[in-house]
Amino acid sequence: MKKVKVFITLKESVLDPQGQAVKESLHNMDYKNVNDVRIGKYIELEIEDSANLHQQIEELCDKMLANTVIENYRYEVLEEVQS
Amino acid sequence: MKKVKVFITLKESVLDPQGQAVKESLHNMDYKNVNDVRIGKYIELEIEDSANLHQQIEELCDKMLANTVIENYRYEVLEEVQS
Amino acid sequence: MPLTHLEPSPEQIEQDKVYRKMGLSEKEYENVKNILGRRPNYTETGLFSVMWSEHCSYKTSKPVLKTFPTKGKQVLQGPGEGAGIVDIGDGQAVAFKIESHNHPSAVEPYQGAATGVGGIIRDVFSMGARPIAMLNSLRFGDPSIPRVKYLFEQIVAGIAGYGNCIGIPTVGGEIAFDPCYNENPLVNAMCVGLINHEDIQVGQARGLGNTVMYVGATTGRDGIHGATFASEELTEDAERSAVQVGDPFMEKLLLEACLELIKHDALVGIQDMGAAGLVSSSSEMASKAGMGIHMNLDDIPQRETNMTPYEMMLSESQERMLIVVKKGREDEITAIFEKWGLHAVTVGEVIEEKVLRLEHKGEIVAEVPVDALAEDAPVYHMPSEEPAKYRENQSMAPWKPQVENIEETLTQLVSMPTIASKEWVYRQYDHMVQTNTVVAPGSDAAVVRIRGTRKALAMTTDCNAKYLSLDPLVGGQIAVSEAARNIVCSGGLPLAITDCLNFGNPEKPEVFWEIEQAAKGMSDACLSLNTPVISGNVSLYNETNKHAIDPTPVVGMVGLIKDIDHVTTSEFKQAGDAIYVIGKADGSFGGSAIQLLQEGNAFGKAPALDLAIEEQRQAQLLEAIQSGYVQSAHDLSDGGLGVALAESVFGTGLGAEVELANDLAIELFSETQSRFLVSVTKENREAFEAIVNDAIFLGHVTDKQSIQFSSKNDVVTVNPVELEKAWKGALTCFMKTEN
Amino acid sequence: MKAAVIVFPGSNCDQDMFYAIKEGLGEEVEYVWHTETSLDGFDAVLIPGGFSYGDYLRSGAIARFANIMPAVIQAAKEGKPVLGVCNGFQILLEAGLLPGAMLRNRDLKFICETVPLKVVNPNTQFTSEYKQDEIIQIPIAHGEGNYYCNEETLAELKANNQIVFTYDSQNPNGSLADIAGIVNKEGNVLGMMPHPERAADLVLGNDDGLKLFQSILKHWRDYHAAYTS
Ligand SMILES: Nc1ncnc2c1ncn2[C@@H]1O[C@H](COP(=O)(O)OP(=O)(O)O)[C@@H](O)[C@H]1O
Ligand SMILES: [Mg+2]
Repeated sequence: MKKVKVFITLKESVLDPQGQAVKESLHNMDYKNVNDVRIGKYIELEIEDSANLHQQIEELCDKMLANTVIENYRYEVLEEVQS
Repeated sequence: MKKVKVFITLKESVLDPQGQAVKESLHNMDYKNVNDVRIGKYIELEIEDSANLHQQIEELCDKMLANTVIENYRYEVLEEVQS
Repeated sequence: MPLTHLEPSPEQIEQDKVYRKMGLSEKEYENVKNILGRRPNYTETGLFSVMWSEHCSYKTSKPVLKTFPTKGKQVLQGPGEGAGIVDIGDGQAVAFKIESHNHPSAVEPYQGAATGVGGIIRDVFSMGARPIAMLNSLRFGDPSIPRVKYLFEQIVAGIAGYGNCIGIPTVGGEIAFDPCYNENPLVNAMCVGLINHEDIQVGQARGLGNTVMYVGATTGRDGIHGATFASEELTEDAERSAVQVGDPFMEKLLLEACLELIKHDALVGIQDMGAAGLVSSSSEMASKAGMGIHMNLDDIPQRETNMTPYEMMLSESQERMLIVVKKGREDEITAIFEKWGLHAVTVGEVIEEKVLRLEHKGEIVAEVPVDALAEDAPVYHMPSEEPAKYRENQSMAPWKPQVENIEETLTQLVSMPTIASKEWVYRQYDHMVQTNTVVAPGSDAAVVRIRGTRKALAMTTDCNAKYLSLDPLVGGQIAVSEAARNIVCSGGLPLAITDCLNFGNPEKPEVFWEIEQAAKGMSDACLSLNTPVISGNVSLYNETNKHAIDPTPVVGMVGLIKDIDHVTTSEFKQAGDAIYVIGKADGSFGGSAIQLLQEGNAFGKAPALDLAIEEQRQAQLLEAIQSGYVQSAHDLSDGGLGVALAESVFGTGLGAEVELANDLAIELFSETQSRFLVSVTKENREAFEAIVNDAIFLGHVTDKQSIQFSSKNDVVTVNPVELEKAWKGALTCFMKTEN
Repeated sequence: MKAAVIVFPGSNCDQDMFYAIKEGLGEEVEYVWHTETSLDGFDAVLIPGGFSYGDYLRSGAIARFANIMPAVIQAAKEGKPVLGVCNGFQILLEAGLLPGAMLRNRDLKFICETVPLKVVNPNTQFTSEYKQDEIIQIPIAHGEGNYYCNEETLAELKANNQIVFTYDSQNPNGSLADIAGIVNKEGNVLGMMPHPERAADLVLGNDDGLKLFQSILKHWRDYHAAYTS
């Protein structure tokens, strides 16, 4: 069993309304030194190991977890977890 | 200028309906080897460095980015970014 | 390995008074020992503590609730089941109930409000009714306080998040702001459902040997002891583990599956797992049927590992139902749920002995009489005492406002958060889904048509707690009367009410007195207006730092509109129509909006109410509406005639010219009860006047954008466009300003 | 004409769509459960609004993998009219039947209200009963209706006249170029955030959406007449 961490972020070119809003309220709360906020998703998967694990993860991300029209993703495969 | 990555996850004991629904549909799509899915947030901040950077980040997370009643957070401070 | 060995033994529970922490008093613990004839173990102590909490047992409020009138020709199901049901003819009926989720919302506003909505929806569909509308009654503190703003924003978002997703329109409600709710917001959600008489279900575990099944979300450690938590005052370190997360998607599946299940003849009983989860649903179903239940906890679908019987039984995980089905028919039931992607599992059976027997890993871990948990929970008669504050208020000389500038005062009134437009809120609610919403939020009552008939339902929630803070008896009468006025103004005949009694700590004699008085007032009004109480909920201990909220018994009312053509809204329709007010202003200002505006707090006597007059005027107005004589109707509530007139003009592009008999400040701002603002076409004036005795002709709707008030010595003109801007923008403005 | 209303777990405007066809239009209509695999015998495919799969992950992200979706794609290829409203639009985007993606509303709040729309392209099989630039009042009810696509796609949408509806006077959600609804290049797949099915019954005070369904019917009749004569 592997633990996989997937990070999904909006592409640079896409406006992030949520990040914008958070940034603005941080500014209003006097955290003026926060220059940029981008909000994405963080997904943890537990997945049984297989020969083509990486291929499978990419398939999952491309097809379902991320919308590649607007999002990029990155992932890390972690240590074995006990099942 | 520092880049900060914040990972926000639901506490263990808190139900994750999103993760549940995604897991179920992955199973229906024949990705039966995905055993668990938990969905959280991934936030990237650009923040001007300061002496009490860590304290500030924690304050930000506690007050605004995470809902500590149901969520945990973790963060990493990354290399200098050009502003 | 079971973790029960970590739990205190029965002896330790007694010695260390562990039961106290769980909320049982010394006497109650002794009582439990007597019932069992032995010391209860940890699980059993937990079962009793939640079932005997105020939230589940109504132990202090029961004597008061018994005084409510609950009978009537129209009532098919009174209090005691998931929701009450009233007849609306043609074999159809309407099921409704209101419920509070105040404490959870104070801790985690989004999820607290969302799960409140989820819970009340389950109450309605577990009766077999299809939910057709939601309402919500909310109270917040001073909106300029950042925490209050946060609570407001998140609670509204939570209600929207759940209701929108599940696809039930949120069609109405009310919101008031007052500092007494600063730390203790009120979140009362009401659900209205439609049902055919033959489909009415009750939560009973009948039939020896029948199978007990569990369906819906898995059980986790969330919300353990939520019911006890709801029965205590909020403290800083309030139990945070009580937070539950709602899953409206799961509930939508559960709803559709259960409504299919209702039609199945293998179904015996069904009940949702609300407060106190598995304990209350199983013991109540068994107790009502005069049977017992044996449950094997190993079969409970669990989300977390190593859960103990105590944790499983007390968990308040959301979106779960317990059902009883005929033995041997389980597969048919499973198949229905499978279609919706849900897994129904067998967890126990109905037994003859009237006990709840729990098995876990091959051992019997608890065995308690079901009646002791459910119907025979203790009942307390609390001492009550008239508070000094009440006597003081009663003896005060009447207060009168000083008004220099009518336009300015009116602008200030319509900008008060309690009176201002609630569009900022209901814009976030899908109020149109199901395409039956004839009158959307913004008028008096919301109106939802019944497809395939000429009928429609009018619904509203109301309570002016300021009046109750001065005089809970009269305030209670007014709350019911105001709800009925809103129904009548929409063209409906009031049918029945549901209520949510939000009060402070009932152990204080002054608070208990308020509860009694309010209930008495509500009962009086229900009897006069023929609107029995068919369901309700009690939320006590709404206190922080020893400060109780104003008594806030929220009334939810549903009325029947016989013919969709009778639907009436509050705004003026066309220039030239005659404007009437029903009832004279008498200068009542105790607890009025203008008093709050000018003095910052409420004092004096609450406005007087004559229930006979109330009943008569409502009946006459309804008759006039049903006869087709009425163009618009609006009840006078917060802010009096001035505000009502302005609201009737807003959004129409029209204006008004009215002539008033007395001093303008009294005419426009007094909150004399049992009054209505009505417009009537020229042709119908005579016919209208013939029906409505107390109608006073005031003037006309005009096509000029101005509102003109005149009296013997005054003519005042107000610009409705500016006024409307102030009214519409007030809440948005509050929410936008940063602190 | 016989229309299919596709029902996913979590769809909640399925009935509204059903009644718009059955009562508003007076035509035949059936629900088709997401587990079905064929749409044979249907002349039009309607994907209703709601929260399929709770809108979890992203709206429409899970529904696009439902068993019925290959049949929807097939129907689109065959040139049958496919209409996706609100969540239906989001599903069409996720399925790649229409270009672009949805972001959360500009002010991050769910919005339910009736808004003015401009009919920018009345020359589609969904809009032929409207006039060029006609302003119609149609309800919206969504939290993620902020349409986005890249510049090339937008240029293409414009060049091919694929933008069918835009928000008039005020853009409620921040969508690119005020886009409220678009068709595919072939013109037989329409996705729109506003709900025409909520504006198809005068009892509710508005039937501005009815012409959209009438357009579909008219196109179907003309097409049939051409084939049968
Ligand atoms: N929380 C809410 N949710 C939905 N609609 C609301 C809410 N609060 C107020 N409204 C709507 O705003 C309108 C005005 O409310 P209110 O001033 O309380 O009316 P009234 O005084 O006639 O009872 C009503 O249509 C009501 O349903
Ligand atoms: Mg009213």
